[in-house]
Amino acid sequence: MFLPLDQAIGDLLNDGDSVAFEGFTHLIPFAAGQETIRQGKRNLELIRMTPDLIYDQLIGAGCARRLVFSYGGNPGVGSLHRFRDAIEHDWPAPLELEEHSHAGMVNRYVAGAAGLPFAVLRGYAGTDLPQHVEVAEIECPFTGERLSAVPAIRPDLTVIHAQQADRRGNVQLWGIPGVQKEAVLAADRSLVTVEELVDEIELKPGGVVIPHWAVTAISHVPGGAQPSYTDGYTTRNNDFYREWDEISRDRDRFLRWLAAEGLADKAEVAR
Amino acid sequence: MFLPLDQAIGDLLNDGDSVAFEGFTHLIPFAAGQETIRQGKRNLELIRMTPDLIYDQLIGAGCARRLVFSYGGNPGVGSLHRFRDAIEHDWPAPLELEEHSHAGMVNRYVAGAAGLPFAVLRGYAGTDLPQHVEVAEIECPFTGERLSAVPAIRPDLTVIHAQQADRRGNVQLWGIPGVQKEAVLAADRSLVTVEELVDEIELKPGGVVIPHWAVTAISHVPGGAQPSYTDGYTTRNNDFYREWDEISRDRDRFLRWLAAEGLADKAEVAR
Amino acid sequence: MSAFDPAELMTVAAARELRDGQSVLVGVGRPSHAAILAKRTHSPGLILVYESGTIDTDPENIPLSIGDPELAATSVSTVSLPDIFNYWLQPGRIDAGFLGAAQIDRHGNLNTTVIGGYDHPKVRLPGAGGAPEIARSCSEIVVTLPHSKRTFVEGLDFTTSLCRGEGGSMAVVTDLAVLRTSDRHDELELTETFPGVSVEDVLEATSWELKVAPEVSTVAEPSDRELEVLRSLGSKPKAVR
Amino acid sequence: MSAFDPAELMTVAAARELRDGQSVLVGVGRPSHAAILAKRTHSPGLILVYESGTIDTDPENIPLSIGDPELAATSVSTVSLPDIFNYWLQPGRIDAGFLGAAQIDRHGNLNTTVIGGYDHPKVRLPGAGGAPEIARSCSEIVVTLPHSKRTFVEGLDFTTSLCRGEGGSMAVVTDLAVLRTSDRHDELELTETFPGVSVEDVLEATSWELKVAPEVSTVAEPSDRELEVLRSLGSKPKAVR
Repeated sequence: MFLPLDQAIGDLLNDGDSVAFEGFTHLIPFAAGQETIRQGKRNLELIRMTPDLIYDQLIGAGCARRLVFSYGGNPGVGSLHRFRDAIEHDWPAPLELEEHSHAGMVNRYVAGAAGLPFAVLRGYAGTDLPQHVEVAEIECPFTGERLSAVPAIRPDLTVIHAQQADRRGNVQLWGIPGVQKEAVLAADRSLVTVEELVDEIELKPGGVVIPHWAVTAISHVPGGAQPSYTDGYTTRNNDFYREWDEISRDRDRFLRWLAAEGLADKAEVAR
Repeated sequence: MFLPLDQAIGDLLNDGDSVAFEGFTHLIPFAAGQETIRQGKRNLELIRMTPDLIYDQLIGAGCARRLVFSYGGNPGVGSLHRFRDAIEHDWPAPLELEEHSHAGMVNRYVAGAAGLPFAVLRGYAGTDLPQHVEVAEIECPFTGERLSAVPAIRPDLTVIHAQQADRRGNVQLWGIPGVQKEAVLAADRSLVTVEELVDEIELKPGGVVIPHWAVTAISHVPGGAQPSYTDGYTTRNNDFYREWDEISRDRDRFLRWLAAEGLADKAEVAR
Repeated sequence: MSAFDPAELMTVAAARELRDGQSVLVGVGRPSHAAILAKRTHSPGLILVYESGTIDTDPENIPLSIGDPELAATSVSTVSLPDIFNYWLQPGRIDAGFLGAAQIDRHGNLNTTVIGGYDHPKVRLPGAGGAPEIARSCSEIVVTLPHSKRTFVEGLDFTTSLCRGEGGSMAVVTDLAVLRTSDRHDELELTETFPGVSVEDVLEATSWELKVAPEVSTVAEPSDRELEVLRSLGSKPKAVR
Repeated sequence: MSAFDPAELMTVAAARELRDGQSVLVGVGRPSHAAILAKRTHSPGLILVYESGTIDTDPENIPLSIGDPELAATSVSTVSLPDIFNYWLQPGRIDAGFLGAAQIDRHGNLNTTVIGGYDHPKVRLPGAGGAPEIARSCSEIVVTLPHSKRTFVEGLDFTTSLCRGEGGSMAVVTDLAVLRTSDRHDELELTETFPGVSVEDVLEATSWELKVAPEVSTVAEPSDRELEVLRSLGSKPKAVR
């Protein structure tokens, strides 16, 4: 279960898979996402509440066929330009959208983790979202009240970043926990990149443990959430989030960045 | 929001109310339950997954009209004799039952906490439970699969025991967390008895915090979970759990115990 | 009274919508400035909640992202996303919510999804995020957006979030005025103008025939204390957001 | 080979149903003894889960309640009840489950609710607890109960838990024999008898015409090691549970 990152992505992620790289504003698995670009994966269905820079990079590099999401912005900065370019101008390829609200996405993961085919929530009614995405009306069998139902998400693979794994493969994360536990449990396979390998997990305040038998593979990748951050290990590189606005605004500038980072060259993106 | 226990029970719990004293095998709010007997509350709808000794005492003392539950045993020991006597022989009064499975009760609390009228789960189908309790079949609008729906629980009052409250009324509990957070959030009013008042909550490993504005009242009751226990403060009195089997087996012996504990005399129980 | 710009008054006016003891769902940008300003001036007991799951937080610095480490470090409780959306937001446990928008209509419905058609839009906006559930769950909504015919439109290109209507209220704070929902009808009405702004100015910046309250007052200029605290927060929010 | 009583062999036989690396949902009483015995003998990698939310626990002492402090103290993770039921049990993430019962029928359905009618029963039993969801979610179920016509009945007074049937298996360990579900039909069949117990003895203690496997073997007596570990656990489970 302990694999180098390149082997883990190579083994667990196939072209055409649905894959969730989760982490809400914290613990975003950037290293795994960039390894995905480096390996030139294609036709992925990318699932993530907040695409953030990590999916801007994957989309711009031509890895994605479809995006399942609820908020596509660069937090506190502005637009995700590669995301916009794909939707507005089909560059580098058309991007199919499956677009929900946050509460919808959250509950879709919850249903997936719970082994249920759908989840119930209040929301969607009266908005234009249901015209573009699979949402159903459902009636409470006791009160007759009408609510919304959303289908479960079951990614082929979920990738998250966490602080620690122990020898047996138990994982611990703390700080803002987001929806990572649910995303891992909802998936067919899971990969966790971690800052640190420890002999045994010692529970931290706010610690969320994912027991070893719910995890497929673990890769030791210190700093694997940068430019996002890992509570207790690394800090958020706010400057890079701002800088990305410039890098990503222009196709050529973005392609140069991809090449400079050793992720992909221009010919590969256009492939 | 900080009240002595007798005042809190007096103010927050009315005859005829539905009330959940929650705590799954840990942090069972015995002191609050016994104060309820002492005040001679009547016609309560008692809600609790595992009635345990606390409801055996309340039922035997004549406080209950109705019981909403999923497992009525003395854990590791055997029967709850007052519970059995009420059901088998209407003593001291008939006891109406609303009987679910654990997963059903859990999800009923979850729905209550989430402001939803019902919850969906796999279960009940083919068992005899739905013949005696409100469970509905519900169809997944996406897959057509048939699942079970259970109505939300919304107690008038939820009572729990926790380790700590701070000056502002934020509550922290740790150890086996059960379904207490959900039970508090599902209720119209809530009372938390705590072992300790602290200046400020310091989050513990496994700590669950209930923010102050979701709590109606707090009573400082050290040892308030005995003979159950409070992780970090008191230990479980297993001997009393065994002894209860003898005390509760016989009506007179039970009545003598009630009187000796200063909870109620025989005339009051028969009232 | 110090000199100030309309963007500052917009933040100050938004802050004034909050009341002590309320819980408020905050986002980054102007909402964070307004909420923290309120907490440091008239509402020290304001409970700040970010949709990242940080409950009752008290950041020293303005966060860039709603998941900034400081929000978790200073929170009374940090919970998962299922918790924040299902146990806190959905049942109405959070009193007030801040929203922005690219377009608003006469009913207070909001668009944060696209300008133009949904497929190949002219401008692809970030999308819903938690806005639809904030709009329907919080009983008081404060919207901040710049006032122009481009933003105050006759018909939304996409309805992302619905104005809650009965049982709730909405205040729309722009760089010209404050508009509010009313019991008299289901449209926003102009209730306050910024100093130096006339009712006519506001009507002209609005695409539909804006209803005007029987009495329109003038928003008080920022006090020295408000400006001092606001400016101490740093990283000024953009006028247009 | 030391002397042993049938109650001990029952626990040992139940323990032998578990396999290394499996996760198992354990209750108090015989299930705890059997699971801890298995973990300390043939299956050191057995993952013990209690429905109180303690995951992968390794208690030194036999717990009286499923919420004993030691279970939480020695667990890798202690989660809430919504977590354990919705995220762990319901999706089938726990391989095996232990159940007891007052009555069992030929299909492996169980009654833990009432003896007699539901209203004013002759004996009011504890009720369902988590049994229905364990029975439907775990792919391998081990039932332990004493063998008699009173417990092995033609018709249940109340159907509390359903035998899962296809995709799952059930082993019923009594103080006389082991019965198992079979691919050949939807009834339990006798597959092993305890030493000194004949097939006839088992048929006579069963109310229905019990199916018998083509080959019936004899349960191996407890090894010295099994007895030694079992007896070291203390607080012997009752023969009848």
